[in-house]
Amino acid sequence: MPQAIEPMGPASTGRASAALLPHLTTVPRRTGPLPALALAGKAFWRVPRESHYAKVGLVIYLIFALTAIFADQLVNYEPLEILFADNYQLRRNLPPTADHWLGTSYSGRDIYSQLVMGTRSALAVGLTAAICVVAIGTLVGLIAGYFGGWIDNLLMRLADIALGIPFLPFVIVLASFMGAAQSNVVLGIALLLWPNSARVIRSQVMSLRERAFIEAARVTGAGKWRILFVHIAPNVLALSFLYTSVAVGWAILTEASVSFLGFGPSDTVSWGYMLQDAYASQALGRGQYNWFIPPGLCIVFVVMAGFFISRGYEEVLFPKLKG
Amino acid sequence: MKYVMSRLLYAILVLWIVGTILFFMFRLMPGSPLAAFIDQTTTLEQQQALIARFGLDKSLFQQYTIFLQNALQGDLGQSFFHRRPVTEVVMEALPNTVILTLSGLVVAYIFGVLAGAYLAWRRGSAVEGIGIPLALATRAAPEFWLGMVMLAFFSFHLGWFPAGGANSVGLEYDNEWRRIFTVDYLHHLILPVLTLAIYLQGLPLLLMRSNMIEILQEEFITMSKMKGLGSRTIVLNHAARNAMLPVATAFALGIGSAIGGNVVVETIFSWPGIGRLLVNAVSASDYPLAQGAFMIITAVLVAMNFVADMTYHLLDPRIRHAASN
Amino acid sequence: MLLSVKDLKIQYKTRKGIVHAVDGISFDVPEGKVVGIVGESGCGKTTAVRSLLRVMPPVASYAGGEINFDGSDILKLSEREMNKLRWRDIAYIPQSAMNALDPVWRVGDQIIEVLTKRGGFKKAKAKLRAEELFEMVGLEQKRLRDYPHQFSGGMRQRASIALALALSPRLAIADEPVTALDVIIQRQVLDTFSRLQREFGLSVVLVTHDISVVAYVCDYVVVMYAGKIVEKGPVKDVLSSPSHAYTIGLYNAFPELSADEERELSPIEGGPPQLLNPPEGCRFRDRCPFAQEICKQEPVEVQVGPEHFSLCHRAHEAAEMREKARDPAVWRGVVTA
Amino acid sequence: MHEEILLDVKNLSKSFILSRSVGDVIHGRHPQVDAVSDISFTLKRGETIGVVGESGCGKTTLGRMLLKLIEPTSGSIDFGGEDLASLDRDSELAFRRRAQLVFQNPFDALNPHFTIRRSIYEPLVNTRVPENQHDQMVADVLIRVQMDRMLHLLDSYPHQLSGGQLQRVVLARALVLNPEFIVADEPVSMLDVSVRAGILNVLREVRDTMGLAAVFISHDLALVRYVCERTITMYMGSVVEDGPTRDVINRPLHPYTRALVQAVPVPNVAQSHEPLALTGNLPDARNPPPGCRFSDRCPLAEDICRQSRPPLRTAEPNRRVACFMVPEMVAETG
Repeated sequence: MPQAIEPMGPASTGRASAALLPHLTTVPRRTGPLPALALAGKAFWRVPRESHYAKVGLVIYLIFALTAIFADQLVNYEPLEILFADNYQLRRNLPPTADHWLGTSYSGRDIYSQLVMGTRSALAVGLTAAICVVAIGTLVGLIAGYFGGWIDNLLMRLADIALGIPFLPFVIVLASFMGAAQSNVVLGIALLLWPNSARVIRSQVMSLRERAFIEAARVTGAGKWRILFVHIAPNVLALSFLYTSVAVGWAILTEASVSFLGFGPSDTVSWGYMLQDAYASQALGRGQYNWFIPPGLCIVFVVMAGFFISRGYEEVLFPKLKG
Repeated sequence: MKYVMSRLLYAILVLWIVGTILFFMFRLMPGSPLAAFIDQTTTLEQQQALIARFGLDKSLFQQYTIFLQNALQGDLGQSFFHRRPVTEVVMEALPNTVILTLSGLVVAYIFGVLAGAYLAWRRGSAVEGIGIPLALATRAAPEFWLGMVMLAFFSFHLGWFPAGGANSVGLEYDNEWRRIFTVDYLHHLILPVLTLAIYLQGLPLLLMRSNMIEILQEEFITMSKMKGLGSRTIVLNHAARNAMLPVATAFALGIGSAIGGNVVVETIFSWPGIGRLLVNAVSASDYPLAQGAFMIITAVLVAMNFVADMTYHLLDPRIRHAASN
Repeated sequence: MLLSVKDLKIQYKTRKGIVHAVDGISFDVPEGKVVGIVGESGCGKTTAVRSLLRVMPPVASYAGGEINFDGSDILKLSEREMNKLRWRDIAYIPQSAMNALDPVWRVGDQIIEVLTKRGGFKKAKAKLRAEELFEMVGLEQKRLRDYPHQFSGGMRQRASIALALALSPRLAIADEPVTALDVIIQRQVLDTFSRLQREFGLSVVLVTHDISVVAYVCDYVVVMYAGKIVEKGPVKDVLSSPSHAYTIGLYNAFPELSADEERELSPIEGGPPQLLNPPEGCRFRDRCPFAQEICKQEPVEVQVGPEHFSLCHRAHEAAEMREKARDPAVWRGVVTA
Repeated sequence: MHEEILLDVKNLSKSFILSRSVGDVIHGRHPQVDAVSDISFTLKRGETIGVVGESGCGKTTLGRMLLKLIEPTSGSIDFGGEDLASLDRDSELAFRRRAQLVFQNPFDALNPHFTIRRSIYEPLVNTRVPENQHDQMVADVLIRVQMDRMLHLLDSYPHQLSGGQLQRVVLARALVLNPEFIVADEPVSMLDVSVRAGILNVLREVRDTMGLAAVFISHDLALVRYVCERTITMYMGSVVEDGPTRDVINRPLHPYTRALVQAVPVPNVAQSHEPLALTGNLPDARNPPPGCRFSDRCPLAEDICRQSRPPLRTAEPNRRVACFMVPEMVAETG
């Protein structure tokens, strides 16, 4: 505790404050937005300890991420390679065996290898699309919410238009005309799915803007941009993270649907492609559960993991919204 | 009132802009729309005739004005594939989609609201521990995969339901309504509706639950307990009524997005709806039909977004008064 | 004696452990009298009064003591029997009626609901009674059709009073009913409330943090600090001769309009102890300028006047404490933490 | 005691335009609320003025306009010789160093992501005060707000502090730039009574040691009496009385101020209980009564009160009042 300081009086502040100085100069002054990011970082790790949802979600993500990274080592066969038995017969529709853990498809391809490679394309599409969507959404939300007026009006009308376009049909048309490539799916998602996160972030920014500490920043001379990026943006960080983990799920679902409808790329293996292949080759009729159940389950787990993470972080970071 | 007018204006504006985007998208996209019909065999004259017939020789702007005039009178051009007016083809498919979507949504929302309220009331119990992950799982499952599993199990494996289509082959009906109100149609409808319902019930369930939980912690609920009101009265007359507002809005939004979204369900069950029509039209590059189907889906989506806006605005007295005075 | 609370204990289960929000309080509410409960945030006054209706959040639980209402201990009643009492005998007036009224119901309907569902009124008779209640509290009848958000602050509090008096209860519990109101509206609502209180011989437990409101409306006052009652008695005695260091401190910290001489206010330094594991002995000890060794032991209630009690080891030296406490320097430097 | 005028407010008004309902459109009405209408007063260097009134009377809007946080609809504010409306970027920064705001809600006035230390340094960073002076200025202000014994709090976050401690930090942040003028908007209304006195004493201390001019906004007359030498009472956007605090409280001239003083309860049992000398409740701000805005509730209202608005005129040496009926009053109460 600081040593006894004489009672307060105008003349004595000089001496008294001199005694105080060491306490101030020793500690480095952090004035940029970094501390807010550091705080966000701390929160990121603290949450899993407190919420089961977040823990489970992150574990599932980890498993799939590792599978995607080491896919090449994990596969038994080349996913698209057409395999023949010793007697030059096509290995068609084999049930799960030691060679083919999940059996083979109608066109004699190893289902397990396709499943593993599918992880890579799913996460690739999922993450890139999610990051695009949330980046646009956060930016639009920040600008519309903070500046208001005609900018807000314009951006929100743009959001109305994007919400007015039926999502899946648009992606289908996009894919069919611009060529069946995953990048088109990501483009479709980025173009149409940003309004949801934009609106939520905009309303949070508008409520933040009314907060007293923002007015305090203004009255203490902070410029418009400093207030936006140092005071408002860090507070919005948590919310855009929640949206990213959910957006990954939506992107994967969309990619699967597009591939299923036959507008996905035929050169890269994806879970949607596998399901489309199964459906087209009457796998349902033949009851080949080993062919069309696993890819579906993988999609469910990855997307659910995203929902779990967002729910877990929401419960800890926004307690009053305890859903 | 002013709010209603301005939102209506915006809705029409959005519809017009989306129509325009759509129009140019179909024309400016790489890959000529007529590619599917022009191959080595067709002679030059035939090509000219085809282009002229579909008005592709006029300037882009002229095509656009014609398109607008026709659209306003409900004429969306000729379908390449069906050789019939697009509107006619689309109108045949629309009832199937509407019935499928509405029945799916109604089943989903009734189940979702009841289950959500129940989970909110049994907060912190074991039921919740299973309920929420299950609800999240249904939202995480792709619709078409759910359809595949249902088809494989109930139709092929157990044979309880037909494997697709809306009516058994060979049955004749003299008019549209007779076709729909038959047991056979219903028998075809069950699996697709069930699939749609399983997929769609996640949203109302989670929404109702979180609303109920939030409202059950409100001061006026504690006040109701102090008034000695029974828990049934409190839950139904007070908590549920407040919690229903966002759910009603979600229902309207649900209709809009479902009509656009159940393209996959219609495809998997080969249900002759507008979604499947669009997919087939796009893969067959029959772009007038694709464009027409797309426009109808968009119109319904924009209309439903407007309706959702209105339901929230009219149902909640706080907002109704704020906007009008 | 209409209500007599004996050694009531209430605790909250929190993640960090058990919080003893109310730790053995006893006070009485004579028939037709207004008893004010004064205390600062976190002293347990709201928990205490809400427990009288046995409506508590799931994490809260009774940990001892009795609440004798009209002779019988309501803690021993079954839920059904207790529910009979609610609103028919004991009613509640909230601090801010804005969130105490259902936002999507008309205010009139909420009164009629209580009348029909709990008071056995028929629909038509209930409507008449609602109009009569609004008349009584000074609100126009046409207001019955409006929604809560269309009421101003003062009108909402009047509507809450009307709601509370619907079934002519014998005891009304008011939790800071006028705190959120402006001075003039506060005075008008208080006047209406005390007129009706006298007219119906209503017993009232009034929770507030403002001792001038206590002086204006109450017959008795109970001063709460950190879950305990530190002083209680008739208002004129407690205000004229406060006998607990905290009450004295509260009085000196209170800016007064009518004080003629230039008296400097003296704050009570530090803050109330956390109630997770409260310090043993007198809980005001660390902030009290008159604390001595003896204060480390659990204080016992000392009678300092007819119906006037203080939970202070030095209650008998109250006069001397009051004199010393007038000098602000006494209060400065007490807390070093 | 103070001579040079620091703040000169001339005919200041602020009205907020409301969204027009269809009814308004039909009748050609442009509904607006005159939050502040035609207020003029001067404030000398080192003088503390209390602004008292019920919620909705415009006192907060007035406070925000004095600090250039809200643009007035008409009228001008002259601060230290410069018209606030015409400040360019640099002179506005200089103005920020000279005028600061103390907030009402300490729990909301500090950025939850900033440590206490960083919040106090923020004004120095924003107004580009040379870095080498920062530590000295912060040390001085910590002494001034008596936080010298709370240094352990500097590195904690706002949610770890009590209301009283937070309000001291808010005060420190407002005073760290050694301003000449502060607006305190209900600085203690969110605090417990026992803690309020601490903040009020710091405000009085700072008023005397720093020669600070201050506008102290409150709905509680007792607080204003304790801190301010001079008091203005406001009703529905305009000033109804202005004078030395002691006189305004002991001998209020305007009927509204009389009702305000009479309505305040005091902590002694023998206080009077006779009903207030005014009727009805606050009219709707969207269409105030014509003429004097208090006319529909005033016990002394005559026809003239209902037709024209009473000007704020000097009824006694440095006491102004906006009421036609006042001269009879002065004679009557002597």
